Amino acid sequence: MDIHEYQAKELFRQAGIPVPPGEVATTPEEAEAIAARLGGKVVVKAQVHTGGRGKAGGVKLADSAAEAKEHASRILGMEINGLTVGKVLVTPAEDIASEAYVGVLIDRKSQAPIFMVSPEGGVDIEEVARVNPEAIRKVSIDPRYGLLPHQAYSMATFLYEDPALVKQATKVIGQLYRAFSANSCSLAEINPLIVTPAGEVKAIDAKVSIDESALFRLPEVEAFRDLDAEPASETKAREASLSFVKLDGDVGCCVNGAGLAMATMDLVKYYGGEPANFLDIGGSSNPDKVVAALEIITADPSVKSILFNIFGGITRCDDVANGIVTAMKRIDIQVPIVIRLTGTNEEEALEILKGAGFEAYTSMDAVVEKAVQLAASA
Amino acid sequence: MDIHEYQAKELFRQAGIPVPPGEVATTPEEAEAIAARLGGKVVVKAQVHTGGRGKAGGVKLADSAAEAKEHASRILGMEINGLTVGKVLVTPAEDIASEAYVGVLIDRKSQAPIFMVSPEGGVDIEEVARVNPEAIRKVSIDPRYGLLPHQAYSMATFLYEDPALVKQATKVIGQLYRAFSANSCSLAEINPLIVTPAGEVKAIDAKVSIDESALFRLPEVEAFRDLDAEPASETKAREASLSFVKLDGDVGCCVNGAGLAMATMDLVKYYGGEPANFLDIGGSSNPDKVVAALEIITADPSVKSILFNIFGGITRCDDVANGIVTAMKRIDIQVPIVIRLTGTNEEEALEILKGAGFEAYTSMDAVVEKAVQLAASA
Amino acid sequence: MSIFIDRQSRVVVQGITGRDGSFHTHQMVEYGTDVVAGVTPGKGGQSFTSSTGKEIPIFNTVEDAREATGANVSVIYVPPAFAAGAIMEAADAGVEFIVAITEGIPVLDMTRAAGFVRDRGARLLGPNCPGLITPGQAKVGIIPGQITTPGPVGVISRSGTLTYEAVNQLTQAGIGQTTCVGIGGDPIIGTNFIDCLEAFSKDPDTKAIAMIGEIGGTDEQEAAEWIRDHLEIPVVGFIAGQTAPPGRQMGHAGAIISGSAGTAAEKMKVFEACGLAVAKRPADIRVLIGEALGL
Amino acid sequence: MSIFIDRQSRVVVQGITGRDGSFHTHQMVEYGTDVVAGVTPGKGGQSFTSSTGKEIPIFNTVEDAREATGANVSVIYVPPAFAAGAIMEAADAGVEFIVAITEGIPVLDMTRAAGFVRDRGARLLGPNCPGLITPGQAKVGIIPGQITTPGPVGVISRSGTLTYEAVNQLTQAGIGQTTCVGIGGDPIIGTNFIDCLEAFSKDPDTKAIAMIGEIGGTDEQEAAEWIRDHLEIPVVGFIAGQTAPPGRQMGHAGAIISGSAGTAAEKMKVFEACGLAVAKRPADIRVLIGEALGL
Repeated sequence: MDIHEYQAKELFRQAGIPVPPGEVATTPEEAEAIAARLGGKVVVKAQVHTGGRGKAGGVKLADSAAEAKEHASRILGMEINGLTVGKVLVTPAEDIASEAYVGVLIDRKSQAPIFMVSPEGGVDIEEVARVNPEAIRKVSIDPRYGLLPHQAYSMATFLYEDPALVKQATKVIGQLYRAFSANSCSLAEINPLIVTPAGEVKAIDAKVSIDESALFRLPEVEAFRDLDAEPASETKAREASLSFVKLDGDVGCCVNGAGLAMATMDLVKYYGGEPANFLDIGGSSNPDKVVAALEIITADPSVKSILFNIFGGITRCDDVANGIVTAMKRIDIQVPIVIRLTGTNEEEALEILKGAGFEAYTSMDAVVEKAVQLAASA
Repeated sequence: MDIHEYQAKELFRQAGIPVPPGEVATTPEEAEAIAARLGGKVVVKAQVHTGGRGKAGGVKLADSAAEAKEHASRILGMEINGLTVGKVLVTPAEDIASEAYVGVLIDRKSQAPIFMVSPEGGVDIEEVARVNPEAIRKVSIDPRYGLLPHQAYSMATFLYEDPALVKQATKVIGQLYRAFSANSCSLAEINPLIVTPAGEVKAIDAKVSIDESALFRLPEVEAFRDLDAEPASETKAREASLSFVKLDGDVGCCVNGAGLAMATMDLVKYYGGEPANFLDIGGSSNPDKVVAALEIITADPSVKSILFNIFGGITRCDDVANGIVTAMKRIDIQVPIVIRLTGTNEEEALEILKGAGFEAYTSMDAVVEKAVQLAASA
Repeated sequence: MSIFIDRQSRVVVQGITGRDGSFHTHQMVEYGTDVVAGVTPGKGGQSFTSSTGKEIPIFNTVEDAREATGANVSVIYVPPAFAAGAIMEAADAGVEFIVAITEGIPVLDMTRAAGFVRDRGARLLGPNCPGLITPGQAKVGIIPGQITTPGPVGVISRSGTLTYEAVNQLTQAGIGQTTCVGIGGDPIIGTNFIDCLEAFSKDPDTKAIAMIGEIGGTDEQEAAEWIRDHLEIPVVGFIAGQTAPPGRQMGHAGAIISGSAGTAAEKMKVFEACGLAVAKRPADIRVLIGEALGL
Repeated sequence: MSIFIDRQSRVVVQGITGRDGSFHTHQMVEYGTDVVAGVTPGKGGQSFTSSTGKEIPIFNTVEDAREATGANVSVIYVPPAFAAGAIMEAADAGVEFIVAITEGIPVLDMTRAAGFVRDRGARLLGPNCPGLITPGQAKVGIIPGQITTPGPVGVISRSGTLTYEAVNQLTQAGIGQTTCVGIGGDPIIGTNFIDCLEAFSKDPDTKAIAMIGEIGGTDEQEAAEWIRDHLEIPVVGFIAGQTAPPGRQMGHAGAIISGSAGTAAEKMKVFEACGLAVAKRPADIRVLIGEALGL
């Protein structure tokens, strides 16, 4: 789960990292009032779960409260990478002597947290990795021991020469690791970590992703979830324990299993169509889930046809068939549905569907091809 | 550092372990008032840093507040294993269905914390280990992982069969480990861990020793130190960064290095004397330490002679010699002093001592033999 | 022959009395797997009656189960909050092969548990995996037995139902399997593609391998390079998620394209460069495997 | 010959600019030890001028020091709060032999650091130890060089000045040493008696061993049993603390009699039962060693 910059900064503050003050506004007037309270120059920053805010015009410097209001009125409601800006962070503009990068994430290969630090901050770190890989130092953390003092110190010496800055950075690195562990992050990043002309090290941007699987024991972090920042369909899917991702096509897909769901989307494309979504109804056989899935898919006006691809293992095909029949009674579905069911209790399922007037397939290729045709001819 | 039962219970409470309420009294009247507040039967327990309180009459059951006062008046001021009782804990008397033992300590061999649990609690665990070793289960904790859930559970199943009790005990074991780690204990022990007739698991006695070396970062635990519970000489020694232990003999010993200090004590005994103390002035050459050491030794009226045994390595002999000369000017020493100095700057030291009228030795055996003779003939 | 499990495997089920654990214990026993013990804290001393009438003793701890029954394989169906602990318990009790079915184990828990299993010299499969099956001998996990049949193909996959799809197509085409292994869809897993490839390379009965990957991470690329450098039998590769958008998690916690790495196109490119036959859709897998085997 | 260090040892001093670190660096260099680097965070790039005029480069980290100088032995003089971290830093940098002089390191810190050093395959001596000296070749730590002389006796001790006393008496009696090792007085130490005995058993120049123990723990008993079962050369044993009361810590954190174990009488009894010559006072050590060597 991605959280906003202002929320990430709150976690960093709790861990002791020096973060400039700042408040969130949802209206230009609030932004003006915050800027007035802070005094001096401020930065107005769009709070959206995507990178490239600066390039998109979502980050603006304001000399006065009035200018902050003006910027906020332009940024609020702006679309950045398909996401609408609903909040801005208003924070003092800092004078910057130098910018560094400090991040920690879970590394799949070493199966451990790994730090990446670079004296070249304030820019895209993947770009630095490509152009100037020696400017990045990676340090793997043994989860049995956690971050060791000499590792933090050694990374700090890679960022700075001045012992006073090294000392501050050592501390920040330790605090960042604490924030990362305490909040079960998959990523925690400060970019840039700045040095002010007065020699103070500060985190002026913050990016944090939380491991979804750990949220059950982090209620205060779960509360950071911004329902306005995601499509309503995804909120509904999560509440129904479905994995759902909205895509741009017109063939609605309802599949059990993430790998099969991706392969089904790919097959839609293979047969010349475009999938409208990724949807995994999971391993359970609960008919309510099928109903919720159909409600979510049919709420998307671009969907022209719907396909079910169910390989019954734990999931029982007859349960899914019952779910489809139930859903058809509850909701008024305007688009054609084609169904492929195979595996556990396949016979019973086909019987149920036949009784309700559905045509059912047993081959994945056949059902996908049919759904693509139906969408194309709609 | 040993702490009192009531202090250990405070640490246990902080970790969430179910511990009955209770307060400390230093007068019989306070004990009466606490017993009245608690209501019902209470136990009055001597707070001293030694075992065997029960056998010595330091733990008494009282049916009423008046009886609690009576017991407190007898226990306060009592001597147990040479220590004077200055405080009593007044705590409700619990009905006991069964008693178990749960302890964790640092094991030198595995270089790790080790748990010991036994369903036979309320008695000396060393005695259980001797008589019925199968009644004790030992579980080593890998410090890289800490106590693992299955370890706590498995120990709890060794104590109880009833799943409800196992559940409570699993929790207590986890909490005990947390208290042990958070407070850098060398030992944390619940004996007995009782089950009440209502099926509640509770810690009704608590014993905790803290690693002295970790106290610098545990100010709230350091504050538990009870200066009244140790001889004034030991408090003074600690403040002067000396290692000092009061013994019963008459030959005062001032030595650099713990091993040499013990060997010197042993040699006093070998030559027919009795050492008055263990005293290690440590590796530093600070003359003030020598002065403090002499003040502590001479404050003991049983001391009949004093010997110095210094092997100069880091410690410079001339510094020690200067310390002795300085001390002689500041304090009026009534007993004879014999000195052995060898090693770094030995020549200069002997010169200094000769100038101040001291006889100095270079052999350890000679100086000890002389000190024993002087004490015997005093 | 086979890899990891066979009819000699003695299986203990952690979480045997739970909904999933009991359902799949019935299935495993029906298939012929030698399930020798179950573990549910607090239910030690009871027993579990399988649909075949077999009585399986239940223990409080894996240690008790292993001591009493000599179990050497464990399969874990306990809820996510306790699953990492269950993995460490199994390794600590001396179980050699641990199959973790549970989905949704916190990643930081897994960094510790995976290291713990390594420290103890055991092997972990999963978590968030369907387990594995050696057709005709034993199945440990949740793969439906009826879609498999004994034969010469090793199957390795990060996915569940997609594996069933591919295996089912193989079986229907008359091509059997030595062992089918689901390695799991999480970012941190105990046994990866290369571990399985190495094991298959030592199994003389495995004549070809189907390797089914997904977007996210670079395990498939490394596996392809390992195949190029070490493996002599043919491998057919497939990657799910060719149409997945970057930065979005596609169901599996590990199925997410971060930065420039981990796209399906990238993985398929490396497959080709390393000499694998690349399947464009699931149905191609059985075709390419058939060609590789000269059928 | 010798154990652990010799004239080839390349030593890095952690905490070289501190009071103790600088004093003993002068001493080590004067003795002839090849001190190749110092480490003090924040002082990287500076250098340390020894009393002999040798310039020793200072680095911010052990890793930097090892890379630049090939140091393979480290000696640690940093304060207790940072010492466990310094030990792990040295092991992480690939230093093979780490000598921790610092006294007063928290025990829980040491449980982690000792395990870390083992995980990395390095050897730790100490903490709270005087280090070691191979007379005529090198000294690492704080043992005064002038009281030692080359010869056939290996010395192992939990103590500092008591070791000096014994070694000095040997030297004055004309009996030299291969290596004198102070293993330290803490409850948790990296190298114990048996480790040293094993090393001495492989050193053909060591013809007899003096083993100087203390009250507390059971290391001496286990060492005596090891000697009985494995060692062919004679060993003289001494235990300090025959008059120590139970339950009181005698200076060293490890010198405390808990329960019935760890008394001097108990240790001396086991020494005798295992065939060691038992010295009743320090002066007996040189006498018994002389007898053992047939002098």
